[in-house]
This record gives sequence, C-alpha cells and structure tokens, in this order.
Amino acid sequence: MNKLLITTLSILALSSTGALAEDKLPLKELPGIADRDYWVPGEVNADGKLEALQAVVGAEGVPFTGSQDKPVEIALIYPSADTSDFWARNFLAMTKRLEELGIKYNTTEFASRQIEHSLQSTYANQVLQDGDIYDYVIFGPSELAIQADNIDKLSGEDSFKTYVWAFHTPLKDLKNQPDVWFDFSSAAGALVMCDYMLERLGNGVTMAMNRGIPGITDNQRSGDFKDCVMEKGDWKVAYEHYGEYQREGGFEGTSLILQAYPEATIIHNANTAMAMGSVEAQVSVGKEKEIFSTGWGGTGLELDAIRRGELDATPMRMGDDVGAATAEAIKADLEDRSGELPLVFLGRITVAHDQMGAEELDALQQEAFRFSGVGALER
Amino acid sequence: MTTTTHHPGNPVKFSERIEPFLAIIGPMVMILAILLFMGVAEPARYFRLSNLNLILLDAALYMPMAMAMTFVITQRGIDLSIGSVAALTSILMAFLIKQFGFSAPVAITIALVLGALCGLINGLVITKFKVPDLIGTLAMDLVYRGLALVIAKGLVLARFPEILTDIGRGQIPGFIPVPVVIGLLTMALGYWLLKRTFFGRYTVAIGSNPEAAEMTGIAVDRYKIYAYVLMGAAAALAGVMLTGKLNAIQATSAPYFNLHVIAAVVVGGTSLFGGRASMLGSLAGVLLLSMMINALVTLRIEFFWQSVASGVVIVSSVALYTWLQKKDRDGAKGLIAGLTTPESLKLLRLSGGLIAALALLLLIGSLLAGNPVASG
Amino acid sequence: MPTGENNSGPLVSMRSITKRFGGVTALSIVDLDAYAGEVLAIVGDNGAGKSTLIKILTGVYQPTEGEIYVGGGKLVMNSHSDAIAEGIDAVYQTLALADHLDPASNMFLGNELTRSFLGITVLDNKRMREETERVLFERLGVRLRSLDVPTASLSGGQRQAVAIARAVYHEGLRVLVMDEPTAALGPQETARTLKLIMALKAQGLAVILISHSLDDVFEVADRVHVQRRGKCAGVVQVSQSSQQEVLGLIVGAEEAA
Amino acid sequence: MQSLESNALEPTKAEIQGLSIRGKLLRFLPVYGLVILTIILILLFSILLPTTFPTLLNLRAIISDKAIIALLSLGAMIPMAAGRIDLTVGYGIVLWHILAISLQTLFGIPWPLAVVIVLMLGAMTGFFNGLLVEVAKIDSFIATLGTGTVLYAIALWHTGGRQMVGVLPDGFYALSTTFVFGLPITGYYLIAITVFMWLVLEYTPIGRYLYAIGANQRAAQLNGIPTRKYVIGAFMASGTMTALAGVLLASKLRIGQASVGLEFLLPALVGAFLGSTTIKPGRVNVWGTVVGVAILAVGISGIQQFGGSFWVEPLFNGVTLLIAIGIAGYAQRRKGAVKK
Repeated sequence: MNKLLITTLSILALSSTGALAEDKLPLKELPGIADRDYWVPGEVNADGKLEALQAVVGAEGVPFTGSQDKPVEIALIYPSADTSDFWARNFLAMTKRLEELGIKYNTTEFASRQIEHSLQSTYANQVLQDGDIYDYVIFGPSELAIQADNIDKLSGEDSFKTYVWAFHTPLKDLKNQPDVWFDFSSAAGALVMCDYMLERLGNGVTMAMNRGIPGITDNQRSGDFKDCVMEKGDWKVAYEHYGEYQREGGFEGTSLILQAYPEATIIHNANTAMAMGSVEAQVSVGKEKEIFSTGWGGTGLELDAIRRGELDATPMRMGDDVGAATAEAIKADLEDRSGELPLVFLGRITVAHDQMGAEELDALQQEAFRFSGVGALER
Repeated sequence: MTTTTHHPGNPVKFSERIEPFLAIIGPMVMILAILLFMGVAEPARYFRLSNLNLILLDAALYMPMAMAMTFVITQRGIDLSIGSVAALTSILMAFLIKQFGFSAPVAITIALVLGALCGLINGLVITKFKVPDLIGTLAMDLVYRGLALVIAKGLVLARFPEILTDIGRGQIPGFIPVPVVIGLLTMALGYWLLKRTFFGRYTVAIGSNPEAAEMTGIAVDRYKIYAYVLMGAAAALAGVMLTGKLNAIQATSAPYFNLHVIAAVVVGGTSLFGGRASMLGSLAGVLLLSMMINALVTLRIEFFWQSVASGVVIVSSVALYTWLQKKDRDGAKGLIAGLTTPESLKLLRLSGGLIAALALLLLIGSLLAGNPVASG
Repeated sequence: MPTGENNSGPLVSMRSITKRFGGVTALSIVDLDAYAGEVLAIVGDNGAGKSTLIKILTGVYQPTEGEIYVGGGKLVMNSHSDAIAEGIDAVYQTLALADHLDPASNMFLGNELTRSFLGITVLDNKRMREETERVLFERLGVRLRSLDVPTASLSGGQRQAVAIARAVYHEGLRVLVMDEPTAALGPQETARTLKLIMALKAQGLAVILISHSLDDVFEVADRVHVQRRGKCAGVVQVSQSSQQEVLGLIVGAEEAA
Repeated sequence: MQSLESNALEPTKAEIQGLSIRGKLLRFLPVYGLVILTIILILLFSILLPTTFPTLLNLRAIISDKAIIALLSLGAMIPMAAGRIDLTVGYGIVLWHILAISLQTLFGIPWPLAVVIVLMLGAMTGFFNGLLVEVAKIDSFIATLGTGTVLYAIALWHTGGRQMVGVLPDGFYALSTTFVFGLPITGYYLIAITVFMWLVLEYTPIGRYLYAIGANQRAAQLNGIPTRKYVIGAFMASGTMTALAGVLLASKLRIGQASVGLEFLLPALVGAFLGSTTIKPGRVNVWGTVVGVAILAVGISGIQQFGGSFWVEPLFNGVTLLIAIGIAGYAQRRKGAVKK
C-alpha cells in the first residue's frame, strides 16, 4: 500500500518538473489566442523547425548511425478498430520508415473503437503502468478533449516519449505537453482548398455541404472552408447536412440536396466516406457531371473517383507524412537531437483535381502513399 | 412445542448446500482460470498492486449499474437505455456546472435525480403502456440519446471541479480508488436491498412467479417501477463516475454500457428468466469482464480477441450454469450421452452437411479462382 | 356427523351469485354455504364455474349480482386482500409460490415481519424463519429438512404445506379454499395432504375443497356441492350419498331435488 | 425474459359484424394506425415540400437506402415470431459485407460463388445460434449477443482496420445498382421476399407453428410441434437474410470495412418491433415490418428535408416506436377491459 502512495507522490513530483519545460509556450501570439483553449501550430513551433522536419520527411531516409542494444519498444494506443485505414497507413508508414532508417523496433497495439473513450482510458492507464517496457508511446486520442487528461498523464511519464497522432492543437491547460503532436491540419487544408476553389470557380457561387459531426474536425474542414469562401468569394451556402462521416450520410445528404436545393452546384463533403456516398447519389441520377463535388483527404478512393470524372477536387494529404515523421522523430530522439523537433508537425497538403493528367495524379498518389502503398492495404 | 434449529432426518445434501452459491460458480471458475493462466503467463505484471487497482478502477464504473440491473433482470425485465441515460444525465450535469455555474455537488445530485426520473419514465412506459421491456427501453434509449445529442450536439464538455474527478478516479492514499469504494458500497447496498427489504423480496417473488406475486397482494407494477428508478439513478451515477474518470463528457459517450452490464449480470448467474438473483454473482461478473480485458491487454494480445473472449465467456458461463442446473434436475447425464440421442444425431448430421457443402463450395471457388484483384 | 349445521348458522353464505364476462354468463344464481369444522367439496366439469365461484368468494372477482354474508353480516370485497382481512383465504392449484424464494419468504410473502434497524424498517428474516418452522410443525405437523433451500427443491406435498401454512398463519382465518390440492401429487403425498385437511377441519376451520377426484372427496368431505354449467346442480351429504349419485349430478344424468 | 410475447389482437370477423361504423373505426384504428400515419406523413410532407418530397428521386433515395434495413428487419422478425431475438443481424452484416468483397479480392473466388458462400455462412451462423438457444438452452438475447460479438471480432481481425477494396465484376455491382422501371432493383427484391415470407408465415403450417411456439412453446411442444427444429430453422432463415443483406450492402458500397453495418442493428430491430404494432397488432408480422421500416424512412427523410440534423434519426425512431406501442398498448387494454 505504501508503494502506491509513493508512486502517486512521485507522479505528482514528476508532473511538476515536466511542466517546467513547457513554461515558455506560447512562443508567439496569433489572433484570437485569448478565445482559444488551445494553441495553433504557429504559436508553439519555433521558426523553421516544422519546415525542416517536413523537408526531412519528404526526402529519402538517412540511415540511423548510432547503435541499439535492443529494439525500441513502441506502444500505439489508437481508435483504429472501426475507422477507415487511416491508422493502419500511419502505422505502416512509420514502421517502413523505421526500417528504411535501420532502426530495430517492436510495436504493441492497443486499439479500440472510435467511441470507446473509456476503454482508451483503460489502455492509457495500463501502458502507464507498464511504462518500464516502452520507449515510445503513440497516442491517437478518440477525442481530444476527452482524452486530454490521458495525454497529460502519459506526457508526464519520464520513462518513455509521448507522441500524439491526429491532433495538432496543443491544449493550453495540459500540465505536461507531449513531445510532439503529429497531424494534418484540416484548417490549413481548408485554406488551400478555399484558394483553389475561388480561383477555379470564381465568386458568388451557391454551395451545399455534407458536414460530418459537429466538432473541431468538422469546424475546420467544413466551417473554416465555408467561412473562407463566403468571406473572400461571396459564396452562398444553400444547405448543410450532417452525414456523420458515413457513406450513407453522404448519399442521403446528396439525394436531398439534389432535389431540395437544385440551385447548389457545388457539394462539399467532409470526408472520403461521405464523398463516395455523395458521388454515388449523383451517379444514380446522372448528375455527376453537373455537380462540382469535393472530397477530403485525397485517399485512393477519392482519386479513383476523380479519374472517373465523378469527383472534381479534393485537398490531398501526403498521407504517409505523419507516420514517416514519427519515425524521424524517434531517430532524432535516439540521436539526442530531440531539441530540433517542432512541438507540432503538420503533414503536407495539396489539391488534387480533375484537370490533372493521369500521370500527375499517379505521381501525387505515389508520393502520398510512398510507404503504405497505393491502393488496398496489405498488412 | 419448542422450535429447534436441529433438523432430524437426513443431513442436508451437498447439492442443496451449494445451491445458493451455484450462481457464482460460473464466474468464479472463469476468474480462477484467468488467475491460473496469468500466474503462468505473466505473473509479475498481472499480480501487482497497481494492476489490481486498474482492474478495480475499470470495474467500479459498472458496479452500480450491475447492482441495479440485477433487480431489473430478476424481475424478468431488461433495460437497454442505461448508456443513454448515463450520457444524457451527465451532459445535463456538465452543462449545469460549466454554463450555469452550479456547484458540483448540487449538479451531481440533480443528475442522479434526473436519472431516477428517466428510470421512472421507463417503468411507466413498461407497466402502464404494457410495452415489453425490451422494446420499451430500446425506444427510450433512442429518445434519451437523441435528447443528449440535441442538447450537446458534438460538443465535448471537459475540465470539471475536483470533486467530480475525485468521484471518477480519485485515490485514497494507501487505499483503493474512490470510485471502487463507491462501486462496492452500491453493491453492498444492493445486497442489503435484496436480502433485507420488501423491494428485494418482492423483486424475487415477481420474477419467480408474477401471478403469485399479484395474488399475494404485492403491488407488482409499483415494485417494477422501483427497479427501473433504481436502474436510472445507478446509470446516472455511472455517468457521473465516467465524466469524472475522463474529466470530459460527450453526447455519444457510454455507447455499450447496456450490453456490458447485462452480460456481467447474466454471467454472474442472475437469470434472464427471472427469480434468480445473485448480487455477489453480479460483482463477480463485473470483475470477471474487467479482469479478462486487463489480462488480454497485459499479454499484449491483439484487441479483437477482447471481443471474441467476452462473447465466449458470456455464452459459456451461461451455458455452464444451464448445464449444471439441468444435470441437477435430470440426473448426471454426460455430455456424450446427450449427444447420442436421435435428435442430436440429426442435428450433427445437418451441421456436418452444412460444413461439407461449404467446403465443397470453397473448393469449387478455388478451382475457378482467377487472380485476386486486390488493387483498387 | 360432524357438520356444524345443527349447532349454528353457516360461517359464510353466498346468495344468488351471478357473474357475467361480457356476454358470457359464467355463474347464474348460485347459493353456497360453508360451516365451521366442516369440509365442503365443490365438484363439477371443466367450465362448470367452480373456479369463478371461489374467485368471487376470495375477492379476486366481484359478482355481477348476488351477496356474500360472513357471520350474518353482508360483505363487499374489492380485492383478495379484503377477503384475507375477513378471514377467507385460498390455496390455489398452482400454490402461488415464488419458487426461487425459501419457504419462510414464501410463507410471509406480502405479509412480511419486519423490525426496525437504526430507524429503518427491514425484513426480519430470522423471526420469519422461526415462525415458519413453528407453524409448519404445530399446525400441520410438518418438518422440513432445511429452510434455506429454494421452495422449488421441496416435494409437492411440502410445497403444499408451505402454501397452507401461509394461509393458516393468519390468526383470523376462518374459511380456507383449496383448489385441486391433490391434482399433482402421488398417492403417498395425497394421503398426507388429506391428513392436513382433516387437521385443519379439526382446528375449526371451514375448508372448501375443489377436486376432480371423487375418491378424495368421499374420503374427507362432509358435503358435496355440485356445479354444472354455471349453476348449482345440487348439494349432497357424503354420508347419505354415493359416488355414482354425485357423478350423475356432474354429468347431468339426473337432476337433483 | 418474456419480452416477446405474442398476443394477437386483430379483430375477428364475428366481432366486426356486430359493430357500428364508429365501432369498426375504433377497432381498426390500432390495426391500420401506422399505415394511416405513414400516409398522413407522406401527404403532409408532399404538401409542405411539393417540389422535393413527392418525387421519383426521393423515392429512389429512400428505397435504395432503406431496402437493406428492411431486409434485416424481415430477417430479425422470423425468430421474433417464435419468441426469440436475434442480435446477430447487426453484427453479422458487418462480417458478411466484408466477406462478400474479400472472398473475391483476396481469394479470387468468382462473385456468384462468393455470394453463395456468404449465404451459406449466414445460414450456418443461424444454425449455430439455433443450437445455442434450443440445445444449450441459452437465452436468445445472450446467445446471439455472444455469437454477434465473435462475428464482429472476426470482421475486425479479418480487416485489421483496413478497407476491403477492389475492382469487382459488374455483375456483382448490378446486384444492387440495376434500375427496373425507374426504381432500384433492391426494392423488387424486398417486395419478392416480403410476399414470399407473407405467404409462408400466414398460409403454411410453418408460419402457424412459428407463431404457436412464440405464443406458448410448452403448449406447442405438447401439441407435437417439433419446436427445436422450427426454432433452429427460424434462426437459419434470419442468418441467411442477414447474409443476403450483407451481400447487397457490399454490392452497394463497393467497400468492406468493419465500421459499417453495426449501426443497422437498432433500426432493424425497431422496424420489426414497430411492425408488431400494426396489421396484426400484438405479434410481429411481415407487412407490419415493411410498414414499420417505411414510416421511419418517410419520417426521417421528410424531417431532414426541413433541415433536421444528425440527431433526428434516433429521436424520430424512438418517438415513433413509443407512439406506436402506446397505441397498441391502448388497444390491448381496451380489449382486456372488455374481457374482464
């Protein structure tokens, strides 16, 4: 029983020392900082660090020069059980890059379903308890706010490094920041997309949207995009459907839009599944050529749809960046260069569209999935 | 004639003496199996104080609900709405605290009362509308979940006063976590309710023989409603504990509470056909499920085995109990003997036929198979 | 001849009882008298109105027309508990036992003994157990091997004893209705149950016995009330009648005087 | 758990004859209440949304969207008729739609064979459920929950978080995407299966026996009905229907992944439960189930056209179910009151 007390106290002590390292945040302030309970990447990344890591990730891997007496132990806690192959790809990209870098590793996966917050919490506790086993813990929160305390707890542990996947907004009130956040910024993607759409389609257009589930992700993918095109291009939004990121939802929403809001010539979809449902609904009534529809993420399915001429544009993530960057971070850490890492890493995003040639699209896809492989996943 | 506690005649049979404990044999055997297995496979990590703490912490969340569900199921009822009740009440509590500045104890109390109210509605729907429990609570599950979504949308409410996180994950130094204390207290309360109060006695009577209960003048509907009210309050308490544990809550939280809790209770020997209640069994059931998940995680086994294991454990412990009972009733007939009846032989032949047909189809399929077209 | 008929008036009288369910008439103008210290058997075919009659007597149904008198006073009962309060109780064929509860819990079901614990009223399981043991032995001469087992594990006769004990525990019990008490029992258990009935009769209760078995009826009953098609087909003294005569009344071969 | 009692209360001919017009109306209202409500909803939405609701497009959308749920509902109602519940309809469809694709992409099995294999697997799962329920005597809720979790786990293991994608033969896609007389072919499957099930359940001994088992298994047994055989058969039928729904889902989605399908469980059960409140109130029935799914489809589609949000669906499902069972319960009490 005493041992427990001591552990409790020591965790408390550790967390207070851990906090010191992050005292310097934010590095600089961006508009709206007071209204946010999180920092945006620009506020916490020292100049040049993000770009430097992006460059390393985009280039050929430089092999690890140091020596390992045993493989690094990596625990992955993420909600991969029922989502698209996003997590599987990250995993593959990381492991392939580690192999490319010549780093020996072992992985243990703790997977759950997206809505099983409680189970993920259980996993986090158990990994924490087995902290002596692991060198790196990669945590993909089921939902940022809900898992905030677990991020805090894991980050407070000294015996391993903590990397967070799929989020890029460091929460202000974490006592302990993880070592790096790895993600794509939907907000950045929304701006890239906004610029492209305004340039391509001009001003004053009417759009309808298949949004996801209200929340931070949808606010960025759909909300930021909507705000941008309405403000910069004077666009109108006829209707917003919440398709819950489900294919069915996209189909339903699009069927609805096609008949109830025929004035909308553009349909925005907040993820691949909804985009596929949307395209299918359009094809079923032969309207896929009239409607300019967009997806999100530039996954293989979306690119196929673009090749078929059904989908028209999509902000495309260089999908394997997150996994590869994680491998690079591990390498940097092993080489005692972790000081060079940004606090938030963002993967690269460009727009893939129907005016690109087949080769251009192929090259883009090749680059995006250079580790996990274009097409169906083999694991 | 004086009363004596000495009984003449034959001594009490062994099977009669273990009868009250028969219900928890199932989960106990399974727990023992896990302990033995882990004792060989990973003793150092599994058997340590911090891990016991984790197991208990995980189980604590389900204890209040398993307690109340024991009553509901014993009365031949079922409640599928508990996850939504937990989500709805804790969302409301969170709003009261975060948006309206209510003090946490007040908000928590309100949540519990709201939970009881949800339970009351369930009970009224079932007893007054004469809706079967399964359908009634399924409908209410959808309604409560819908309301929670209406209120909170996709919002996550996080960062609550300390009292709440204490309830959810606080640790009494040198002792077990606060939620475990709460959970065990509710279990003890349940045991007391079951054995010492009208409510408990009538719960068993109603489940055992509803007509008899009615005839002896028991207000069957009222006691059914009591069980659902208790269930609602317990679900709300679990919601509060979950909110505290995660220090955050969302309308979609607590998705699989109902199935997990029902499984724990049934594994613990409480019968879905009513009348047979075992509070100790429910506690054992909750612990068993938590220990199993913990063991699989400790062994670093791939996650889908959790699903398989819980499915297998649920079915096999219920099957074990049914078999024990049947054996008791029909005399000890071996499993093999049971398989050789003409009826079973027919079934065996049918399953053999199905498997053979499937094998044949797969064979034909592989003969006809072209190259796999795996690329997209 | 141990009927109380000569000593005093009937303990309970039903007069001109009629009961209709919607358009169906289940009972039409039936009279019934039961005396203390007497066993009255009610016999008749299925659907003759036997169980409707006793359900009215025990307050489960209310008669459409007709009155019930107890000890000379008119009685209006709205529920079974009203009947119990008047000293009329029944042991049903199904025994109305909660099989998962132990015998003591069953005996006191709906009528539990309590005690106060820190100001909270709780069940007094210990006292209920002792009382059960006492009542079973003193009034029915039955000893159970264990009082801690579920009632389901008792034999048919023992279960019957528990059900009867529940009825006779009530101090004011005057009329006990028994619905097919021997239907599901073997010969040995039947003999024991008939002995129980005789014991109750000796204790001065009016016992009303519904049975299909004329052998049983002629063994314990003093009088037989025959129901046929919702009407009383006749009441005969066992000592002055035969099974043939009663059988005739049941099937309607001869109309009673 | 007496959750699925069967106590039909449709009016008998004799009962109807003696009633006034008002009496007849009162008597029929609970029987056709849901149908009437559906029609009212359609009319209401058509008046309020004249340009968008009563359109062929919307009909297509509803049919192609809900036909699979209707199939699942019909599958689930077969064991329900026999007083059992089958939760594997929700878990099964996850695995079956994945297998329908992966058997082709990973193992190169021609699509018609892949379909047959999936259907066989569905039947086998049903058979296994039947064994658990009838031979091992495990309550159907727990038994099918158990097998369901295992099926789902297999789906997770088989996919490992991946999506099953691949270029599949057009014939396979045609299973769900063909249009006949302007409407999706899935709608015609649904009609065919509905009519077939209706004939079997209402006009053959099989249906009689199933309902008899549902009403009182003991009595059915005593009357010489081989209850074990029929219950196992009911689960096999439901398993096969689930597999069929899975195949159609695969053909429609063209992707198999473990995150799809589980959300069908509740709507499917709700549809079957709703069905038990109409046409033949008091017991699950074929046309009632179709009406049940239809009213949910119409209601949700209409409300969403008004700009309802993602929370509409659970709330509408729940409230409709409540109202419908409320009406049925009311009718039951009226009937009960007459009896006493």
